[in-house]
Amino acid sequence: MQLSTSILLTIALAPLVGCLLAGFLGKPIGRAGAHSVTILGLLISCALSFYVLYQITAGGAPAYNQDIYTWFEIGRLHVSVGFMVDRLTAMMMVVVTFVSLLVHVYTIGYMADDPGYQRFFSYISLFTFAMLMLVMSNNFMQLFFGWEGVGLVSYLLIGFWYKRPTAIFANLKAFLVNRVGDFGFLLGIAAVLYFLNTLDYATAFASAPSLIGKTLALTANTHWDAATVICVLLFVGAMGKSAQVPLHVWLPDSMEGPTPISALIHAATMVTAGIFMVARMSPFFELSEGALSFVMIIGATGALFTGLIGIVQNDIKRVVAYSTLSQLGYMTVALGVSAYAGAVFHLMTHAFFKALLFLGAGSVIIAMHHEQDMRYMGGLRKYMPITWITMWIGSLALVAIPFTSGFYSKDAIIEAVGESHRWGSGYAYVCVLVGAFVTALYTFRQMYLTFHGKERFVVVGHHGHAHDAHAVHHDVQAHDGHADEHHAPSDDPHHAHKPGELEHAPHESPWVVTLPLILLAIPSLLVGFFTIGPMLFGDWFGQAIHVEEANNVLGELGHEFHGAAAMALHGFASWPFALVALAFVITTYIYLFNPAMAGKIKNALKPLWTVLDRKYWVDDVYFAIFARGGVALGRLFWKAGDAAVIDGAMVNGSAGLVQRVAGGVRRLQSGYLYHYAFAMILGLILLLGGFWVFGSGQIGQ
Amino acid sequence: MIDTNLLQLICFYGFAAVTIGAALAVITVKNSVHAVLSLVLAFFSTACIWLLAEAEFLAIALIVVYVGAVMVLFLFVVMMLDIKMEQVREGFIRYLPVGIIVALVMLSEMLALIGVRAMHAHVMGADPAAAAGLSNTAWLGGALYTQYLLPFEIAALILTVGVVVAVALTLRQRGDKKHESASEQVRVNPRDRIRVVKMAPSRPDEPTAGPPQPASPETRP
Amino acid sequence: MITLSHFIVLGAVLFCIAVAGLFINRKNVIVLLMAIELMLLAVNMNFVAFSRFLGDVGGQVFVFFILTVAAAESAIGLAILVLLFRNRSTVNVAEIDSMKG
Amino acid sequence: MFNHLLSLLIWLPIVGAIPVLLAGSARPGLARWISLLVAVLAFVASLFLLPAYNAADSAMQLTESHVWIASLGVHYGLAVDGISVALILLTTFVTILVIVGAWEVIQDKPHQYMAAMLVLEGLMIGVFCATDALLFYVFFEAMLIPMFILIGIWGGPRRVYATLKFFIYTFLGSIFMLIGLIYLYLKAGTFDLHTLAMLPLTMKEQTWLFFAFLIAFAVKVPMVPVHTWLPDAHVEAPTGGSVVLAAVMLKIGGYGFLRFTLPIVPDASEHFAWLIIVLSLIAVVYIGYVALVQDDMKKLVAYSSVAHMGFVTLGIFIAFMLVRDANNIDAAKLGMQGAMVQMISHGFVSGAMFSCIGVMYDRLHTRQIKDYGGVINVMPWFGFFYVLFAMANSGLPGTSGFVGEFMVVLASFAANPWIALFAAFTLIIGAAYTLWMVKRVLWGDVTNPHVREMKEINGRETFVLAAFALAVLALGIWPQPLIHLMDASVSQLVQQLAVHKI
Repeated sequence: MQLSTSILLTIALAPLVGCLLAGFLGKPIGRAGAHSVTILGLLISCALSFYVLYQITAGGAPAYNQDIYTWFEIGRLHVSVGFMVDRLTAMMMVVVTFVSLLVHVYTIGYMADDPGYQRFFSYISLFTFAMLMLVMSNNFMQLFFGWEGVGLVSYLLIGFWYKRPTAIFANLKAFLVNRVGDFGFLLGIAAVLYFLNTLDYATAFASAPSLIGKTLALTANTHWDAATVICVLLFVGAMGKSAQVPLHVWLPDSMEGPTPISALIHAATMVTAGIFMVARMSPFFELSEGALSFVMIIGATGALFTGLIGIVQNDIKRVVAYSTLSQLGYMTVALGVSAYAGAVFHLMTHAFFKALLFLGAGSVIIAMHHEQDMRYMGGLRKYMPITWITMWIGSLALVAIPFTSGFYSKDAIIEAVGESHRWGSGYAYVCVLVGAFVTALYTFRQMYLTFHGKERFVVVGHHGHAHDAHAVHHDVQAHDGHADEHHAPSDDPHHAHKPGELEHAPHESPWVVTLPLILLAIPSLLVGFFTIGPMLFGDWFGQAIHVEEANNVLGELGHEFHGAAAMALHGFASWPFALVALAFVITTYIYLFNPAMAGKIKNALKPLWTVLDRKYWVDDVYFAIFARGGVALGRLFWKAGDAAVIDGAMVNGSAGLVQRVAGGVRRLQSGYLYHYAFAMILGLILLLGGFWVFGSGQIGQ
Repeated sequence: MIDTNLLQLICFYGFAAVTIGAALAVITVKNSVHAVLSLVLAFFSTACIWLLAEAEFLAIALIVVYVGAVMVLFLFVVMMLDIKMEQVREGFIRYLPVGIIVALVMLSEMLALIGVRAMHAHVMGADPAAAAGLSNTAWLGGALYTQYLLPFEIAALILTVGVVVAVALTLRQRGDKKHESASEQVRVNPRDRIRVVKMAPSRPDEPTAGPPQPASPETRP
Repeated sequence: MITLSHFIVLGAVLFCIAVAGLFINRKNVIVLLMAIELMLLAVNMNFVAFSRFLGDVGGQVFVFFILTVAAAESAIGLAILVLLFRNRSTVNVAEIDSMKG
Repeated sequence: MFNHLLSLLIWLPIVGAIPVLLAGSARPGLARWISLLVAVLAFVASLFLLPAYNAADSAMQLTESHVWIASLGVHYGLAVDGISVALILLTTFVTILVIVGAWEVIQDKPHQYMAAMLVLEGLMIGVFCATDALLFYVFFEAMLIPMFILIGIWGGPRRVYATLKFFIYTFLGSIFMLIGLIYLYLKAGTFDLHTLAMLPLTMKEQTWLFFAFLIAFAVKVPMVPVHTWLPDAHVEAPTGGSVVLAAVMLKIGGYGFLRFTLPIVPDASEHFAWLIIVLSLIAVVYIGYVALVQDDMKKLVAYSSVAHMGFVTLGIFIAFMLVRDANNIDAAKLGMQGAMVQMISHGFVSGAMFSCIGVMYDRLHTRQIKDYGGVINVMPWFGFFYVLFAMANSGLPGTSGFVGEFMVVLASFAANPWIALFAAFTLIIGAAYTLWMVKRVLWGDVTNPHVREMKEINGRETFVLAAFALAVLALGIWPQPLIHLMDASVSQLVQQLAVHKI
């Protein structure tokens, strides 16, 4: 049965309608109205997405690919807005709408007393619309539309609390870094158009083999392989959106936004757009060994080194953010070894468990009255059991304990990297292995700091100050010189207290918060077990993902695959699990039994700690070169170029010259008639002389 | 018998010599009155030369208009104004060489350009007016009143404007002199001058409120 | 026999005398005006001569207009002169410099 | 029925300015209503162009021609093609918004302000219709007068400097064009543009003419390095003046390139296309950096106009490389269309940006970025529009700002990847300067107590901004109608490029 256009349109537009209603009629319909219409829109969208997935998978519906309307048409170039829905798209649609729906519900609780309630719902619905346009697109133009659209909403949401200087700094930074990626992406699209004369996916993919042998002359003597150029440029876009090294700097800062969007945008969906895009472009990437190596090395670097930073973070959301960076690195590595299905599979499982972790962190943050620093938490498990359990589930999935969904996807990636023979795969393998260890370190550390151990906060209530709160505060100041940047001045009433002081004891969050946690915990545990067979090894994606036979590492792995349970059992005996176990032992000892140990280790490894704490100085260098340097360059251009040379020397200079000449000539105007008469006569003499000398002869002749 | 041509040539040279001499006198003599009179002489002899060229009307016009009107005007002004000659003649000697050099340079240039020899070829032929069977005046007048009628009218207008401007420029109102203003005389209104006042009849023996009224001052012209 | 060049040369000589007059009498406005009249006379001389030699009435008509304009001009010039003398008590050109830039 | 539509469009606003003037300063309300009526009538009349104009036909249409100066063979010749129709619609649309925008803002001699605006509208429409070079020139120059008045009377403190700079700059440019036109007239014996386009010219002649036209239009566009009049003029101009200047007058430069440079001197244009391309790229990158550090909002937007207009010239002149060197007609059309769409889009976006700045200026009487901060706290609806237009200015897909840049970048990649690289740099720098301004003006907490007293936009301002917003979004979401309107004319132009004239 063919999918109907109206269903797909409804899926895409229902969130948009919700967004417009909540945004423009926010006042009249009120808070309840705003969340009702947006959730209704999402509910429709999500239900229909499941229906579409069902139709495509089990209902035997063929892949859908149709144009809706012509965007523009010039000569033979036809660019339109349309949908292409195959299994990859359908899966993405389900992930996007499902997570988005849960986040909508969760927001009711999280943003309950925020003045920008309706605005927030409007934004996240708009985001869902843009993301759906991105994944459902059947051409590059619309892809770029969705691509930038999600960037816009990300910008708006990071800066949601626009009074915080850090938030509006972070959103500008996020947008600009993303723009650097989009810069490459746009050039990639231009390259596709140049070589293939189309922006339509189906046509472009069909003619992708014609790229072989084509080159692009960037200088007179260098000829670049066409496919490599296209893929590297497109991947630059993915690097921006999916926060790959070296364009990863925006993602940790984006945690300035409210937690629901950290879960939705900066963990589950938007940041995975790059992964989705590369998987979608697999027909191109398969043509270029070089580009894939590039992708793999970038991804591997991100997987390990951003994870390392996560170990030293104290902000609960930042730990999860760096873990997201690291996991995005895993997905990218998978793309790099041509295990596109593995990347997308990890994308899906990651969407569930990472959204779960973020929402769990959000729940903790609500309980702690918007305190995000883990050093003031501890022992929360008895106050908020549901959050505690669900977050442990998410964490286990993240560290890839066998049988959890994270295990299946991540282990498959590690195995695939091990199988690959691509240039640089050795480096990548080491990175992903060590990365697994690092992941376990920061994850367990985070869980222990948050939910276990002693309570490091004080409930002051109406009893006045407690002395040890001061002590803790000073301790923090001494240890963390730039703690202030996490505590932006704000007139949010929750921030009126000193860090570590609470007015009420923490308590479990309301059902609208815990329900999404539970609903996300289930797929985090189970989805991998049930889907790994078809998705990774069963050619479930079919035509949607194209892998050359020579590169098919998943196919290789598939020969050894004997069911999900067997794989999990085998997983207990593998290197990654051993590393995770080691990490578990270390962190348990340090954070549960010997808390003083952490400080000692930190002091012992001070230089290393500094490197990680300063995030390898990447932010500082970027800020110095691009932000300050850009402004300095602009000022130089303006003052030296525009003001001095063009205006000063050329424009006003010529005006000044005229003035000086006129001033000189003015002196000739003595006002004496006989001077003028003399000038006339002199002129006459010269004229006559000129005729005489240069003229054609005597007049009479 | 003397050749007509030769006679004409002799006359020409004679008049030309007088003209040049008079012109030199105009620019050199100390006394302005003498200068004006020299200019009159120059004009007069020029008129004679024009007669040689059979431009009779213009020759007469030159004498009548210039000598008769303009030069008299000059003379009038020169005599009316009390000009201190010492002052205005200072620098005369100083600029004399410059003037002579400039004049000579210009003259030589002009002559060179004119090509005196080439001009010699143009011998004075028959009078075109006579060829047309007309007198010079009729010939000129015919052109003036037909082909050049519009410029002629404009010239008349220019002269009128010149007269008006000359008068307007020199006319001045002096506060210390009495003069009558025609426009104010015309604009006068009887009510400004006289007012008829009706008064109740009264007898001298009746007691009055105030002192006896003199004749009403308003009735005075 | 009178030729065209006689007239032209006479005109040129008159003109140059007038120019010299402008130079050596640079302070006396009256003489300056008279020098200008002399220049006009020189020009008229040429017109008359060419008119006569080319048989074209235009030259003489032009002389007529020049006479007209010159008359108007000298009338106004003299009026200005009178006005000037009345206000400044001098005809010295060196003292008339209010046009100075 | 449509025989004299173009004349009507030109003269209706100009004649309509007379009753506005007659209403006088004593009855400002009447003057405003009359001018609005005239502007709306002109807009309605311009809408008739759409049915009257046959977009499938590439020829000039709705032709009117009367002998104007017989002895010089000058005609009062009017006609339109798709490009003109689009620009005329832009003009009439923007004029309404400018008049509504100035409603209560202009208190000093409002009738004269409105009348000047209407006259300006008529003259600009005349420029877009003229098919006779001398008539074009007359409109082109006459246009300066109302703008000169607008800036000179209702401008800011340095308006005299700004007006003089504006006037002399543009006048200097157009004088060279006049010389070029006179040469062409002596050569061809007519000022008819169609005939001039057919005139064979040697390379030497073409080179001289090319530079004569270049100076005129480069100043108008404006291109680097003759752009410095624009920031000054914008800063000193009243809001309406800025809007018209940015939205329509700059387009006349681009339009001039299409009407004069390309058809009359194609070979010289090809020979010097590299120069224009380099200047355009300098405009994008260099001006982007200059815009980044501006302290004055209007200056910033003015510089961003220069950068955006760089895409127009880029799109027009890469067409030469594509047609003649690469023989890639489709890409050439893409680039040319991109340039056209960019012109229209920039009309909306820059007009809207200047209107936004005007709204803030009316409340706080300063344009310095540092005086603002946290405006969103007190003016949320205004903030919505401001962010929307800022996004359009930084070329976000879905807004009109994206379409033109997208097309030009795609086309320039086909010409040379390096050109595309520099052009695409606008994605970064454009977003940087625009959003940094948004950050400093809109976001943040209120620090200046005067900002706290700013009032939310009223119905009139909302109408203006919403009209711009609808245009920006409509063009961004569905550009095909506009592209279809201009398609035949652009194809015709591109085909003309291929013909050598030597």
